[in-house]
Amino acid sequence: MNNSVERRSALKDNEVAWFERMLEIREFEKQTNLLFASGSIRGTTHLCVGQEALAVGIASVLNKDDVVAATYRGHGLALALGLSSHSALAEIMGKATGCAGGLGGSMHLCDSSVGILPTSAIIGGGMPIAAGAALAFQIQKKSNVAVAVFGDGATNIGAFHETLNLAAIWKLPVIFICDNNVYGEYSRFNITTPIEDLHTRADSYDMPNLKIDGMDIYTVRTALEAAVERARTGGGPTLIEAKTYRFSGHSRADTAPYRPEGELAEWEKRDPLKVTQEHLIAKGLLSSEKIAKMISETEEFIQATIKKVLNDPEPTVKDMFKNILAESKN
Amino acid sequence: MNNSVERRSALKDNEVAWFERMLEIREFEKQTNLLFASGSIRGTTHLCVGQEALAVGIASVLNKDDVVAATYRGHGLALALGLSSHSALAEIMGKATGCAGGLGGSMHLCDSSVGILPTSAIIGGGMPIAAGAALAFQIQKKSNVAVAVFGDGATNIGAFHETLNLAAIWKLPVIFICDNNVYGEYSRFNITTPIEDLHTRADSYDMPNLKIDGMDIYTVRTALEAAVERARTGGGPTLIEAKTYRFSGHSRADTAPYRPEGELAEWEKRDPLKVTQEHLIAKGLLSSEKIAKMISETEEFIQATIKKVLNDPEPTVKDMFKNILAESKN
Amino acid sequence: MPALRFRQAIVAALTDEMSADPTVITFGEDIAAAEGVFKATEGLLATFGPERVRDTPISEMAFTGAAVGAAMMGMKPVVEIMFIEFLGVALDQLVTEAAKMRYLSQGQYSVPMVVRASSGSGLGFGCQHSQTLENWVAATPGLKVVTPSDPQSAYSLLRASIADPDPVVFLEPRILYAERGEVDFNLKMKLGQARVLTTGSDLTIVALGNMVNVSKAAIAQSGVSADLIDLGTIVPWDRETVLNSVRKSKRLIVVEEAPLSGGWGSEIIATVTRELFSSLVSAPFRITTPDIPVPFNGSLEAKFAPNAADVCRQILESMKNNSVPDAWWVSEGVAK
Amino acid sequence: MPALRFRQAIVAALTDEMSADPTVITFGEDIAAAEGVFKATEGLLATFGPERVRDTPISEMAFTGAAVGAAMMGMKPVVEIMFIEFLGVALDQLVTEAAKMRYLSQGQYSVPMVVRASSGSGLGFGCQHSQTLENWVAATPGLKVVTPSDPQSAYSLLRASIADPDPVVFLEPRILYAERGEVDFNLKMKLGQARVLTTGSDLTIVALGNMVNVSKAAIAQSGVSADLIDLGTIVPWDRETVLNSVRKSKRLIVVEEAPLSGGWGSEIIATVTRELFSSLVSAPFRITTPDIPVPFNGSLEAKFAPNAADVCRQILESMKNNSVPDAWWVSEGVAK
Ligand SMILES: Cc1ncc(C[n+]2csc(CCOP(=O)(O)OP(=O)(O)O)c2C)c(N)n1
Ligand SMILES: Cc1ncc(C[n+]2csc(CCOP(=O)(O)OP(=O)(O)O)c2C)c(N)n1
Ligand SMILES: [Mg+2]
Ligand SMILES: [Mg+2]
Repeated sequence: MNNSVERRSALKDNEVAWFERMLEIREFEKQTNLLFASGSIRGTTHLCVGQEALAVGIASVLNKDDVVAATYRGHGLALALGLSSHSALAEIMGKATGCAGGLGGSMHLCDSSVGILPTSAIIGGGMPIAAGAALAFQIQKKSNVAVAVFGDGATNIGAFHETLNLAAIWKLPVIFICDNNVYGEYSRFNITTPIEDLHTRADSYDMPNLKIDGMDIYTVRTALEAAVERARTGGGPTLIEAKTYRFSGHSRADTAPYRPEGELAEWEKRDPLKVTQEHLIAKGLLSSEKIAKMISETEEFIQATIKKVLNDPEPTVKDMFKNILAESKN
Repeated sequence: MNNSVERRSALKDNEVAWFERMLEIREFEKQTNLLFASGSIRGTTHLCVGQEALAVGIASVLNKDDVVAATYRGHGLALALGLSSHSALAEIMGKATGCAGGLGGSMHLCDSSVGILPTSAIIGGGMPIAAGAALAFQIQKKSNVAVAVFGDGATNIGAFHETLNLAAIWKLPVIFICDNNVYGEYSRFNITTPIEDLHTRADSYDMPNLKIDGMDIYTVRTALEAAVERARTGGGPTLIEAKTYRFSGHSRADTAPYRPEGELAEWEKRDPLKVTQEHLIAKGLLSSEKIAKMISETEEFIQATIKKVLNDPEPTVKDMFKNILAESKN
Repeated sequence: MPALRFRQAIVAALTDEMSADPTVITFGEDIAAAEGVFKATEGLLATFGPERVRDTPISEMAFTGAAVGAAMMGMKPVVEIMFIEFLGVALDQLVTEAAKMRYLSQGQYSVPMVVRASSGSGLGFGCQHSQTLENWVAATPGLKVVTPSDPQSAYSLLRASIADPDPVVFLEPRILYAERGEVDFNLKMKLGQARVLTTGSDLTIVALGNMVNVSKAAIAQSGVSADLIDLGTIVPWDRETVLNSVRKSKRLIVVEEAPLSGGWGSEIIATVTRELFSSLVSAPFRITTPDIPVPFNGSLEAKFAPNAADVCRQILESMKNNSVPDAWWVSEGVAK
Repeated sequence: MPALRFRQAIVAALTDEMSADPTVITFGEDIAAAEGVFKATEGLLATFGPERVRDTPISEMAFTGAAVGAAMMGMKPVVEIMFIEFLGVALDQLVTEAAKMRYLSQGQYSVPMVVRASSGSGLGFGCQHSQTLENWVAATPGLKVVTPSDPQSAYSLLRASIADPDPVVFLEPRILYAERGEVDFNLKMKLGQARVLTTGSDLTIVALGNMVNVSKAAIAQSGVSADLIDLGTIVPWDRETVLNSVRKSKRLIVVEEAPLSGGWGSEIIATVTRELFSSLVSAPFRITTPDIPVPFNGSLEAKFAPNAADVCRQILESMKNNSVPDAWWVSEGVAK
């Protein structure tokens, strides 16, 4: 059993592991940002700081044979679903040891062993693909589900509309999760979208829909469990709008100067790590000492990972000619 | 003042003229069908029999400087808006005297003098274009409106969703009219669409919307007048769903064998010509004698038109190289 | 061997692949209950049932993308895009998603899907329903692009396309749907392998789809001794067969239903020129459509795509003095 | 003359056209308040206000189509498609609507719009954000396709594109946005007119976009005497300038950032071969990218698009014995 599968099953009913994974994602993104700033990562990055509860919540509910179609803002989901920090960072740094051999980059993480479909850098690109995976499950009479995760801005693309309609009419086992982190690039979602609650758009397809607090992993799990149960038992798709917040800028060096003053601070009060931590402490599952230790272990772990990745080999010129068609496999 | 403009203004507040135009459309479509069957029309045709009240209702409310983006099923709307039967039929028969010089065909009618944008043969193709025309009017501070007319099936295409959202967020003076004639090609709309009342999809964009009886020109006019008034005065777009019925098959030789028995007969009871006729008789504006005379005059007129078109010249080989770019104008 | 219509050969290929392989499914607009606007899916719903044969909403992006996702999960979806123009609302899923999946997953996922689309002029459908548009997909590493020219190749190449482990765009010249031809159900064809339909010494003609039939007639009319190569697959095209033929004939004409500017034929010309420049006795050239939208009018549309008479004229003129003849619109003085 | 960055030249062209003509408007994703992800619309909102400079939802089909409609009603919209790949969700409006409007209305309507889109590799954006994709639009009668290579041509060609009465696709090599160059605001350039950047006797090199800069460096390195032609406009491309140059030099290389199979360069080769076959001393050929998706890794991406060293090698090899050199992936034995 490979590393990703183990990492995935580690989340099974293990609340402390959820918190641990969220810590890992937080630290991963923090270091990714620094590596980008220092020029060690080229291209672009899209961080998910503030959105960790949703990522881990999803991963903790789904089975490893379920699949997820996510986006360029996919580091957190990929780590949550099981991809190792090493494999993810190596990909982001263009190393041969990355999940796509260093040929994909930050926007394209993938791991078939835990159902991470190659994340798409095209808005709306992953939604029909998730529906298609669900179609396969339906025909194959499997109880697997497919999940599409996308942003608030993505609810304005044609593929969103077409896919929800198709999924509804075919009652596909797919769950649409709109990670409404308030911004699409540099635009607050209300600049581009005339309604406040995006989940209501599912009414256009007679599809069950709801909004949830995406900062609280327990809420995420409850909502998702219900949707997954419905999907697995032939009840068709659901649209869940998770209200989250993008603590960082959109990508690269964006510092989000367009944010109204105080907005970030307001949301930081509900930082998903804080929220989870409070739950766990209240439940007696964690102490502040334990947490401090976990944090420093995570920091060390990510530092060690970075070190390893920096020493990893680059793909060779030959590698970039592989895996284009079946014939070019090796 | 050209023929189309006159034909358009003839509808102004003239209820008898509405009926007359509906008769003309009905006969035009009937003869088009026969000409197609006999091999005199090549390619394809999409008839609008049963949908005349909506076409003439729209034309009677809009000004000639308003514009309409319609579809391949556009004969009726084009005639209603002012295009002459001669120009339309000539186009459908590929004659040089057609509105597009015989180079467009049945699916592509056009007349800028009365705001008929080239009708699109792509589902959803005309909607963003109508929004764009409305954007121009808004910026130009004109009180003109743009209208997009499309079918029930077209509400499942991405362009529908994107355009309604854009129009709503920019408060564009555009009216979206869904001519729900129950079928998209050979599929009843409920096969492809999980909701019954398509107009409610506008709720996704916080856009005013309503359904109307599309078989009654008076109802059509009332609804449209309100929407047009809202658009002209800065109130933004509206989605109107007009419930109509496609009395003929989808196109060409389709006889609509997929229709449930009795469905057509049920709808024929509300044939828009019958409905209008009853109104007019009740109002004392028409008698059955007058109607019989109008019918036979219309038949004669269309026959004369056919005769004329048959003798019209074909476009020359040189003609097909014109009007591709501005440089190829003549 | 039965004589089937082209559309029936499509049906037969789908039927045989679906019978042989339960993972083959098909969907598209009105392809199930109504059996397709071109009747190219006739009987499939009755034979294979509503789970595997489905009508879709008018949502090309969604259902093309659904094919991508289903293919990644082990199915072999065949989707029908009624007219290739409709890929204009769905191209993203094909070029930017399907074609990249194997690469982006480094072989973890593959996308064994087929997009069937009708293409080309000749039926009076006007300029939004008559284009060929191979250029939308032809420069896409990761995609294959196939066009049959008769019922036999429709049958054999569609089977090969469905069996192929990568995404294939299968373009059906809609003018051929009603044409008949004998079909040997045991004849296998490989993607990327051209067919040499006639052999001769003086000239190589490379064609695709209905232009194969036009070229065949033109060769017969002209009396020249020519290799007629039916490319069958545009991407990847059969360089060996074409180069071998031109090595022998030393002359090349590509007959192509695509605009003069930007069509796929220039790819053949550029490659042959590169490889065989010094052995060519005259300039290889293309016979194409003019750079105009497809006209509706019947006589004009008949002139639009290369026809046998004009191809014959150009063959004879080019053979006479090893020169490149003018396109008809130049020789007739109607355009530059 | 001021030295501007490429992106600033875009801003200047937009500013000058918008100042001169109140019908010019611009919209796209984050182009107004945020001034564009590439800062190519900097200051426009402040100068021209929210009526003429607008942020759009993520709805490329709707806003590209809105440009078509607005253009038909007398405006001159310039829309920004952030990455050319996103045309994959909107191509219909450009190829099947905008390009056909003049024809379908027989001149009653025209569509004076510009689609600006960033294009090309080199910035580490991965295979869905690094393609050139001219082939999506290049075979479309009714469209013009333009690509500048430096701040001057960005300025002058964008102004010409906005002023043009027909729809223009204006592709901006995104690797150039930060590059600087002098800009003469009075220099007018015409669409369809190439620039001869260096003149020489031995060879003609035709290039586009950033490949112009690569070719310039390669020519310098190689020491050959070459005409370097910056095509500027791909559709319609300047046949006269290219043919005149090759008439003189008798040798042609096209340097192209597009896949070997199906790129626009084969069009140039096919036409030159057709017209000048007997005066060529060696086979005209293309230097292109390999037929693979754009790789993310930095060293691999640097090898992906033609670079000066390899173009120089190919120039020298081809001059030495009038033959066609192998592509680097063949000569290095990594692929066929
Ligand atoms: C079709 C398409 N259009 C535009 C873009 C550019 N783009 C990348 S991310 C983004 C914003 C997306 O916002 P949202 O859906 O809210 O997701 P988030 O980034 O907040 O996770 C845009 C416009 C794209 N990638 N694809
Ligand atoms: C993008 C696209 N997909 C498919 C088609 C083929 N097609 C033409 S008409 C039609 C049915 C449209 O139904 P509806 O919108 O209800 O309009 P109606 O024909 O009933 O007026 C379809 C699927 C098309 N023209 N464009
Ligand atoms: Mg967002
Ligand atoms: Mg309908």
